[in-house]
Amino acid sequence: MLEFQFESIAAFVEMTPHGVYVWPIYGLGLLVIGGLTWLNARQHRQAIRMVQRNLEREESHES
Amino acid sequence: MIFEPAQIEISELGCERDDRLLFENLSMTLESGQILRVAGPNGAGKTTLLRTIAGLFEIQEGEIRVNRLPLKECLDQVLYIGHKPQVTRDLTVLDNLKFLTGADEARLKSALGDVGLKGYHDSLVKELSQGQGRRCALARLWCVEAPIWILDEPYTALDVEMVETLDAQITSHVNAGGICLFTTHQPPQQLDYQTLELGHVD
Amino acid sequence: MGWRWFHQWGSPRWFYERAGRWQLVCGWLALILLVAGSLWGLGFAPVDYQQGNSYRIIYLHVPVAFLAQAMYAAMALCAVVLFVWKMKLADVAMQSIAVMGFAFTVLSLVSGAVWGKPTWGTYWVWDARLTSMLILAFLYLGAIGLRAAIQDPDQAGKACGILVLVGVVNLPIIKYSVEWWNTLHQPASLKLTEKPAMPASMWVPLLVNILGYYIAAAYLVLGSMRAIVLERERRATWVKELIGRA
Amino acid sequence: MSIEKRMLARELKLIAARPGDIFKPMWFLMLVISMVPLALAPDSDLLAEIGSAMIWVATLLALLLNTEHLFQSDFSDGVLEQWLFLDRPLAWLVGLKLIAHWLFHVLPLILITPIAGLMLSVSTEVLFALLATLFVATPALTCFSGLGAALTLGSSRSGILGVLVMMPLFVPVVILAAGVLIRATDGSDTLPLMALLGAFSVVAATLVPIAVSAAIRLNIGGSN
Repeated sequence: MLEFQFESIAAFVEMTPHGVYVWPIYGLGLLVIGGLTWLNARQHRQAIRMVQRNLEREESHES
Repeated sequence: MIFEPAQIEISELGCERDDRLLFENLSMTLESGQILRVAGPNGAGKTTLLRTIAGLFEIQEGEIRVNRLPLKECLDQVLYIGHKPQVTRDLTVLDNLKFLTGADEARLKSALGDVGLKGYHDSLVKELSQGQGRRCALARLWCVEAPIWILDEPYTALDVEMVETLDAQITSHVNAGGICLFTTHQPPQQLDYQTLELGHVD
Repeated sequence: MGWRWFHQWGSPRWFYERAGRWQLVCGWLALILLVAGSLWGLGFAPVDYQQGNSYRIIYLHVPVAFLAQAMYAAMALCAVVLFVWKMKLADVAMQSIAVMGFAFTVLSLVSGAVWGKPTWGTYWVWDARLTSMLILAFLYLGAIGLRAAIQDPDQAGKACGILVLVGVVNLPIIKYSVEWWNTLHQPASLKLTEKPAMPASMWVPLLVNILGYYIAAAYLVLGSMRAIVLERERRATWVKELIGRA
Repeated sequence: MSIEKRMLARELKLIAARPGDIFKPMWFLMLVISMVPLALAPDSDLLAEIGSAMIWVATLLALLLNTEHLFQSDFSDGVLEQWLFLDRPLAWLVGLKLIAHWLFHVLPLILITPIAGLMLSVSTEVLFALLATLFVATPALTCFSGLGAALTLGSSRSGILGVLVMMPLFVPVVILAAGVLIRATDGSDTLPLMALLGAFSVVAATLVPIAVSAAIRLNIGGSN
């Protein structure tokens, strides 16, 4: 069942004649999932920074 | 006319807007014959409280019962006048009131006379001045039979004479067994009211 | 105050702390499954005798298309929870799922189109599935746009909830009508039908990837929900304590 | 006077006060229809073939155009919130408003489509089918676009968002109507599809006002 279907890595990449279609799609999938992960992380960082700024402001008010 | 004895029971009402706590654990009972002025600085939640009691805002916490029934079932007993004009500019004074009150023409015309808009019934609201528009909205107080009045800033844009007329109407309403809640920035001279101060919750 | 207490799911703090761990688990699990499933599908699954290697796109396309539809249903479920139990976390979930669901819908549209090129010789046909997927993308966009247009987050959430509920009732009607329309207009030869008999060596990696993408979606939604919870609760004491300590 | 009569009377008076509200969508419809031969070709066979579909789409757009602000002025005047104190369920009042809107604003639009049909050389049989589909389908379309209008009430920068949000939901209606028109062109039986379209319209007209009233209540709860 687990037998590599291509003769070489080059043939795997080429995937004649459909490599041009297959690989970019997987690249795009990676890009979407990676991009969303990055966006989430950024939003999270921004939220933390916002809370920190608020805390600093409150401290400077109290002192 | 005389109203059946009415009662508004507010228990542990709480409200938060835009992450700000406006009021919390607000409990009180209003009975027939009572006038309550809701006071407090701008942004203290006066309008929010009135609109909550009028059933326009969903209650966030607590409960409001009118004559022991949930507020939602008693909205036809409420007359609410808010900041917005509550009249349609492209309709005549009479058509506006007809739609909102369902009262007959004779009664509406006499109400218009009471608020000093005699002879204006055929005018379009957009032809009236701001004060006259306000009077048109207030004319409903003379032709609707709802025991509970909730008036948000009713004195805005009124002249001294109209203020007196309004005070007299509110007094006769509560004497007939009604309840009146209102907000205002200038405390009225001729009313016998209690005050609820908002804006001290922390 | 503000968040109505409704067992643990009503507590944003509880969610925020737990979700961090879940997210980590989901992330790694998804990574392993997706790398395994994709490599398996790309390199080890046998070549399709009709479509050649281009069929290998299904290892991405099919899971993503499943997800695109499932996530709309999940969003509707969140809307029900929001209206019935007034649980604000459901609204946060709705907001996250809308964005992720849209992304997956676009991904499935694009992968479908690219698959279509070698298979049918054209990027786009008005096939029933493609068309209803396109409509689904518009429905997601509506949910995102409506939320963006309303300032107050609570109100935006409820408006979105109404829209999503109306949408989910309509979705099957839209699907059936599009299918019917398609048979009305299109010669059947262009219909996209999977061959029913797929050997295990082809569908096992597909199953792995379906699971992988579902878990990846959970990972993404959890991550985005955590960020939104933090943002919305920024004035709450627990947030200040948590971040002040760090 | 009952609340129902008051609603209808008010709507009629508003139309008398702002007659432009009725004519602008018709104007729009005729303009769009005039653009078709200009963009395509003045070939009457070609026009006849696509004419009914063009008219359908143009009517749909015109309908959206005049439903977009269905509740806006009543909402900003504060009249809409007074509906809550009327002795009827809000969904019922919303339904009345939608019926009045359909009668006074959508029906006139349908009634001028035959002129558009003549301009695009649509055959008489297809023209009748077109009128019938519009007649049956527009209640559903009015309800849905009313929902779009209600959902975006509270947002000041919504633009045509209400339209964008609701358009995908029109898909089944458009498809069924197109099916009727195709069958009418073939000369085959259109009745089953018309019945389906009618059923969709009836169900939408019954259920959507509930969603609209929820949306209105929501927006009233958000404004001061």
